[in-house]
Amino acid sequence: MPYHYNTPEDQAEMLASIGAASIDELFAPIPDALQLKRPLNLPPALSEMELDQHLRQLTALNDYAGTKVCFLGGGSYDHFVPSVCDVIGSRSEFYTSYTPYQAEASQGNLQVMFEYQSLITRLTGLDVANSSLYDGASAAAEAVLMALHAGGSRNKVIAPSTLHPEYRQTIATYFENIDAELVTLDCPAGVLDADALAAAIDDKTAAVILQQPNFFGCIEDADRIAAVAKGAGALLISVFDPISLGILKRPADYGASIAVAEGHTLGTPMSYGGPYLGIMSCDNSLVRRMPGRIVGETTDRRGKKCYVLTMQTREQHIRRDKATSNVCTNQALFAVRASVYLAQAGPQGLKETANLCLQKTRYLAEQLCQNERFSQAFDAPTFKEVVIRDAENNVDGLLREAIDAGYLAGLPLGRWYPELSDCFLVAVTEKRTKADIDGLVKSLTAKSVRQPAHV
Amino acid sequence: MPYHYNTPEDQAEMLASIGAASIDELFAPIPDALQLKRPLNLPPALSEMELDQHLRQLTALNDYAGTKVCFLGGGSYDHFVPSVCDVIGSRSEFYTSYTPYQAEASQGNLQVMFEYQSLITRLTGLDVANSSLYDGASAAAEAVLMALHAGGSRNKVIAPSTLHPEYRQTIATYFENIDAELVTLDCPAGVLDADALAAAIDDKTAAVILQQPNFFGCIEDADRIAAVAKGAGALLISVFDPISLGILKRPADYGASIAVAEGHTLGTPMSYGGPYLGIMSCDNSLVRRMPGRIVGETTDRRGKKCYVLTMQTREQHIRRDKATSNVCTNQALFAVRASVYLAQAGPQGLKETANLCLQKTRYLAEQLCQNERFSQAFDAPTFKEVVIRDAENNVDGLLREAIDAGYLAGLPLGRWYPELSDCFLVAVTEKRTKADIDGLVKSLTAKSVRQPAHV
Amino acid sequence: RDTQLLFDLSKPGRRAARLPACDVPEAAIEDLLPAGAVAAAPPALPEVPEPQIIRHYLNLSTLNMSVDTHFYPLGSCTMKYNPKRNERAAAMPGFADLHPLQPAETIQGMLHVLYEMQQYLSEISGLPACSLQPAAGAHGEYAALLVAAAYFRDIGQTAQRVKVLAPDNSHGTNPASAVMAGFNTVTVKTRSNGGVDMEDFYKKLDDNIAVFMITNPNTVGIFEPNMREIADAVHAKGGLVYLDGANMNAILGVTRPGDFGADMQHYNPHKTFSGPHGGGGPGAGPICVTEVLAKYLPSPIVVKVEGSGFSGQGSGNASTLNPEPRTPNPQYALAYDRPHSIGRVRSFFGNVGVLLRAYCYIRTHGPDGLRRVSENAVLNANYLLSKVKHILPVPQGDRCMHEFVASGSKLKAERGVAAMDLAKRLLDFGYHAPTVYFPLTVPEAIMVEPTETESKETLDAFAETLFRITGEDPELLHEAPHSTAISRPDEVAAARNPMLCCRVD
Amino acid sequence: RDTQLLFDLSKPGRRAARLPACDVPEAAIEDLLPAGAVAAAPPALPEVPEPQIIRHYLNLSTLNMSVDTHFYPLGSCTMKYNPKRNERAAAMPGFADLHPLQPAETIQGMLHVLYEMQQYLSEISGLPACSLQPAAGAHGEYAALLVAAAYFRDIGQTAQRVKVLAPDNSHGTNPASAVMAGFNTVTVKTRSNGGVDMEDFYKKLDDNIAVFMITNPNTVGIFEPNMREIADAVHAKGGLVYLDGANMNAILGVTRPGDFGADMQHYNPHKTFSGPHGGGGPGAGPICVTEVLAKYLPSPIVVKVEGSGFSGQGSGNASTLNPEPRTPNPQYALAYDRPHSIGRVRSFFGNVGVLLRAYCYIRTHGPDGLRRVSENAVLNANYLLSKVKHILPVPQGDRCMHEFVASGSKLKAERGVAAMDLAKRLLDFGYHAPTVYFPLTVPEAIMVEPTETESKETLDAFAETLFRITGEDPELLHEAPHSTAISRPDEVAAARNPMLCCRVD
Repeated sequence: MPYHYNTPEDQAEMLASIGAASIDELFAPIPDALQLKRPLNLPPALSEMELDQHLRQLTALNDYAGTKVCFLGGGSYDHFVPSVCDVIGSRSEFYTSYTPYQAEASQGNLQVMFEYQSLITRLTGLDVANSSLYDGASAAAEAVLMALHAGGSRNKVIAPSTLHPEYRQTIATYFENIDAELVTLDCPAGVLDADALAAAIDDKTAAVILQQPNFFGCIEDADRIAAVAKGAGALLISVFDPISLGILKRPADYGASIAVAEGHTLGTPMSYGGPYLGIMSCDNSLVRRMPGRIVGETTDRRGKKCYVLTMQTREQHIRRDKATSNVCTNQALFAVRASVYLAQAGPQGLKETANLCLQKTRYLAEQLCQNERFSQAFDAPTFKEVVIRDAENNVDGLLREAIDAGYLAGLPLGRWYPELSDCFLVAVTEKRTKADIDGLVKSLTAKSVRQPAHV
Repeated sequence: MPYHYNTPEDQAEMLASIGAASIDELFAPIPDALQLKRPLNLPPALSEMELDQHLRQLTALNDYAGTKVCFLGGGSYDHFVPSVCDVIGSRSEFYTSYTPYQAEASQGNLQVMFEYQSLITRLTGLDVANSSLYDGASAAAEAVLMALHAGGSRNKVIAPSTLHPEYRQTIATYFENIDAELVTLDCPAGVLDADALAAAIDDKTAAVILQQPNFFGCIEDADRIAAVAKGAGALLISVFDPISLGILKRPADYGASIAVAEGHTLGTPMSYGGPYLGIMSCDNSLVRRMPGRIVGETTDRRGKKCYVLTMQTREQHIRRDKATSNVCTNQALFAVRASVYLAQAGPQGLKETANLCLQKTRYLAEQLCQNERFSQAFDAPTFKEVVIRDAENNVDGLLREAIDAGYLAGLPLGRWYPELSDCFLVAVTEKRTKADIDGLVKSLTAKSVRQPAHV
Repeated sequence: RDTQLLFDLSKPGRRAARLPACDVPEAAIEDLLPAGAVAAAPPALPEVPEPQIIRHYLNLSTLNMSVDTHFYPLGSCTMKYNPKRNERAAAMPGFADLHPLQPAETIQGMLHVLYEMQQYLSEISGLPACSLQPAAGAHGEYAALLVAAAYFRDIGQTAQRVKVLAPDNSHGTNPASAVMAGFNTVTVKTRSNGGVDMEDFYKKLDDNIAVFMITNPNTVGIFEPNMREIADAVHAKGGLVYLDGANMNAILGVTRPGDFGADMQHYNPHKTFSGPHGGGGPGAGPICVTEVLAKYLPSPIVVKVEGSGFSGQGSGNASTLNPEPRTPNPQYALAYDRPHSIGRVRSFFGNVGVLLRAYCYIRTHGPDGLRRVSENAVLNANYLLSKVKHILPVPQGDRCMHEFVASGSKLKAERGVAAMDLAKRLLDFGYHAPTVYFPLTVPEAIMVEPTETESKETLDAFAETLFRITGEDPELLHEAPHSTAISRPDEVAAARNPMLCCRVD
Repeated sequence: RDTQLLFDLSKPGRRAARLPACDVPEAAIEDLLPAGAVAAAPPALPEVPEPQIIRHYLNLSTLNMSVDTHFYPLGSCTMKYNPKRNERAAAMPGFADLHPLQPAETIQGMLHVLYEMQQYLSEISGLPACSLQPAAGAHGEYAALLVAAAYFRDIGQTAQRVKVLAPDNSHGTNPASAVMAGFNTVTVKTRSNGGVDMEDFYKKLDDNIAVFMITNPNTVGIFEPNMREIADAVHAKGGLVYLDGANMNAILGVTRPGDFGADMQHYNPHKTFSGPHGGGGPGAGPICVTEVLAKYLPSPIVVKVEGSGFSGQGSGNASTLNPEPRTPNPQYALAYDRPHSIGRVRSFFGNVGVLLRAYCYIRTHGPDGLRRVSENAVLNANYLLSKVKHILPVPQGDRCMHEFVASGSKLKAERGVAAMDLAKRLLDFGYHAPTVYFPLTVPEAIMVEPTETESKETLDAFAETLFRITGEDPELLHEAPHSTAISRPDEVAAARNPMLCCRVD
């Protein structure tokens, strides 16, 4: 075994020191009847070279954003990952260290987490951030639980249908066995109607959760929605896109008390959906209800500034069944990557990235919708995603043909929105060139029998 | 610019400190007539993302040992590179440090080089090794120069035609303006005939240079050749294949006084031929004639064992025109990788790797030569390469078709050996599976009109 | 060493990233977006060129101890070596650049890995159904408890099954997860060897039991002596047994939770299967359950569509390049439509990157290799116990599984040296500290888990250092560590007056 | 920290690598190879498992200072930041896994890079022909001198052209290369500003001159004041001018060697174009020459076969995935058949990995960016000079190009502190030492090259530290460094009684 040291000679010496006759004897406390008397039914061991070849064979069975041009979004995006993120993210001292409970042996991790928290507050405009959660959806669920706890007897949470369907599903799962109700508001216009919200909200409503830009890429009227929520005494929870904040207002600017996000877009590849980075930030008033690890500044015995895990009395390893959450693990390594990403981007880089997404999405929508077959499903302005309606109602066939032409062209929406089964969601990141977009448009319109509207 | 710090404000402050009005003024010492008055004619700057995309487009124009099955050898081989080599080789403190002149700031590099030298002596059986040269060919040329210097008035060096043609070309270039003669002996049997050597050698011969296994993959009768060289008072220089030493005798075992090798096979990918690793090892008696950096053990002012660059009086930065060589740069980073490779292989791993090359080469030759069209050009046993003769004398066409079938099948030999223009050299490393070999054989024999001999 | 904050390195106008010019016709942002949505300026991120970013983070990294650089005998965390081949695998573009919502026919290689992982984890646990979705151990506990709740709802016992029992030495996540899943938690006492106090157990076991959560081997590194009896008693009362899989490293191929009575378990692949801990995460928390509970597992799971000619076993007999041809019909699919499922506990499929590394680990070891992992983990722990017991008493006795808990209470009483002092002093010798003060049931607990990837020489040197330290001047230990960048931070002040982010200048 | 040798970690039977079983029919080795060729046993390599290999090397690495972690103002070495995007590029399988003898039609992307590099280097130098083959700067010098020799042979002046002139402050490789190429070297004196002593120059310039080798900017960081006059004089005598390109970082896009009189030059891409130094290598040493000398360059070189539709300029207008289609006829070829060529100076094409990084660097900067590199390198050097001159005299005056040489002789005379003491003491403050005692023409020389990739703050802190050090107790400096793993190794003993490898146990 490449990772073991114990030679037969070593084993003999060690057993002698233990006073055992054999390794098997060490397992004697396990009743014989409970021991497995056969080898595990697993494939035989591979050498490193065989493993490598095996994995290459498997990846040859995958299409990916290096063999097909990727226009898929819906919460995971093909953004550019700068090389510095890989370099820092693969640094042994970051990726093979443990949770920084032992502060003296972990100042690197602790300072980086402190900086990460600071960077996130600069993104959100809110007072504090934790040092990360699992992903955007579970962060949203934790945010909702925070709001419920803060809301006393309020047990209702309102989410528009423009919130990511999988986020809503996750919240619903978290609600299953507790006294809480998730109310979903339909949004036929692709954005939440503030009046509809006003009609649905009441004094049992602990929170309104709003995705901005929303699942369809549309810009919500966050200011008005926040006003409605506030008017009813409910908290506004924002689900934001970190990249969008190069251009869009920060969650605090429109009145969110808690802001969560999927942060993989900050320097971590799509990786078939995980591990990802759950970002959470909130008002000072909510900090002691915030789940997950938090790093704070303090001084050491010599008076030197340093960093420690703090407010651990919120946490399960101290509070057990009185904890604010059961969250233990965070996604520190991706928080490191996100920090590096934000550092290399700077304000200007983030703005330029966001602008490229904005402009290219608009260009794609315009080009595609010159063909009669296609139209934008919603009027609202969009950021880096847009919902396209196929007048021929053949989304699956269209997308399948696009794959053959070299494009992962979009997500069919019928799975989550039966009323949108003739629609698909297209995402355009800064990585997509004009040639990519033109190619996609050409491919999608090639077999269209109808002619462009303006001809 | 992503790598610069000087903001306009900084520049102004700095110029003030300097007492200059502008950056241009700093270039005033360059006469105006000599200054370039136009921008360089180079393509405009690319962002990191554009660079990445540009390079992906370029690599899509390459076939390589990840898109075609590689059976090419001739001094560069598709051996497996274990992941640990990449990890250590990409460690910032190794790859972004300088030559370890400042011993206190470089003990990591110095100890690794000391260990590398030790590992190389264990491979060669010789007394000492330097800390690397550019590549196998220039190491061979440097070895020949060493032998000439050691040989006093002897000015002749004998090389069989079985020495890598590019190594012979390199030596010839090095000899062009000095009083030295390179004599090449033809080897119609694919190995050097000891009697032919005995006939050619004389008291002007400083050295015989022998590649083992030779360029054709054949095993030379190194013992006899060494005896002939020694009998004539000439040094034997061995050009060895590090991987082969898992099975074959070490250069010292057959009497070599200097041993050189191409070491990229120890943990560095083929990289279109460079940078590579020139290995050099020699007898104690020759150490002060050895070019390149050498690390030695010593103690520091507190008596602690440590390592330094030593015997620098051989070197150009001290000796200038009296130096043993002009070599300054070495290939330290690849010496690091080679050390890691040898450490992870261990004696058993090296032996198993060598054995796989041996067995698979034999299997390929047997399978291919079952078809009448193909035969082994030479009778001598081979290690991981074999020369195949095409009875139809259509090597170029054959190899071109093989590429279309997915194989980089071999090197045509006519370019270097007109008499072998109907032959090609096939290399089989441990990475090639039976399926690879069977596939190649099938592909090469598919269009053969003749039937297998044994049918 | 530089301990400036990232923000201290910023100067307006500096920058690392440069973006391409926009290659499509560009409109003003204000013309594309509603004025109310647009920020006046981008966020106040630091402005730092690339060289400084690299130097900043690399210098910070050297302030960490890590498995790659130090012995890290942190009990309960299984800080084993993180194989580099697994990192290479996870970085392969054919895995790393997959979008989570690609159609199944475009990700058959990925789904093969995930399907096989479901199979492997089931085989290792002896529990036939598996979900790879949970993102961490505690997330797996939570998901499994939701599965239990769904089961009890299905059989109409929701009102009755309100109690989750857990021993007092269990991980804090156990009770916390139970509460989140809507249960009440009841603590069961344990004895000095970490085993369940059977008297207390029977006292608290009644018809209201939903789930008994147990860590086995337990947190003092002992295989629960009454495991079978406990499981049978719980089952007799209609309850379910949950196995906290944190300590699976001790029993791979030796015994299986499903065989010793568990109905559900989670894995920590970042412990047992060598996933790197990443300074706190990511981990993963796949769960396995009995056939009865299978239909409640989170969705989606990977299913095999039909008999496949593609073995995927990576035999050396395959060509290194040409995979078996893509079949017209995909072999694997994602099952979403599972009406009894609890739903989902996060977005997308799961922590695939962690699972992929675990897949590599299992494939590298095979059945014999995995058993040898546990054999050597247990051998190393027992060997170190045999050395340490002469220095510090080990209340649990002379034997352990993969870890043991020594007690510093005698040392504290006699010399005034606390477990924490020992832990801090070890840092000065280049050892990460063991876990201290857990479990709470052992006074001045010092929990040591060497793992199988450490040498006898390292264990000998560690024991020798421990011996040396216990003889040192107590004052030296009270002020330890002495060689680290900082020493004994004021945690009380940090919590009392939280400074959680860098103030904007 | 572990300073055991790799060999100390070995125990028989341990191992990291596991090879696959042989999947073809296997014969006994003795049946396949002559008995006389086979070793009785494999070499006595150490036997070490993978975790220990990783820990050993990573711990050793932390004993190095490096550009990624420290300011490294090592004069004459241009220790600038090594961009990470370039490392990513070099690791791309489509470049890293190319065999050097693949047919040209299978490597058009690679040849594009190399062809363009030939063009770029020619444009930057103002010398129209280029060979990328030499493996290092000194190797380039040597190759270029062979080119000169071939030229003189061609015009029948071999017997006459025997002298290579080089200033006394030149790099040691210059005279060493000249001797290897068969020339005699003659040293020309320089003045205190590093410029050529014109009187001595004219004294030594005669009809026997083959090549005048000059570093410009020179090794004290001054642009040679009489460059044009020197070149004209050499040319008038029928000689050639060689430009040692070590200091190109000062003049990119500002002035070109071909324009100021050079006939040949080499580049150090690992200096000028940010290739990492790798602890001593690899580097590369491409050379550019005039049209007249082009035919003598080493073979092969890359040539364009025909007008190509493929621009390769990476405009954002290209699809990110679909390259322009492969054309039936390759655009680039390797020219081997060049009868006047000096042949080859190494195997295969050259140090392609280094050239590829340089390509990335040039493409990242473009024409404006490259000029800004030099502007900022010169600005940083002058700024640091303006700070340092108040602490240590800088004999060359108040201005420099990319580096300057201060003198510690006053400090030595007054306080007994040598340049070496200063250098060693700087290590204690986390700065790599400047180059000392080179060039020999400046007493107690301290040569500082900050490069453009350092911040004003770093330069300020460095100057401040230097100031602080010069005021310290001389004893403290004589014994410096104090904070490093070792201090002042005995180099004399090392050379007198060489211990060059670990004894076999």
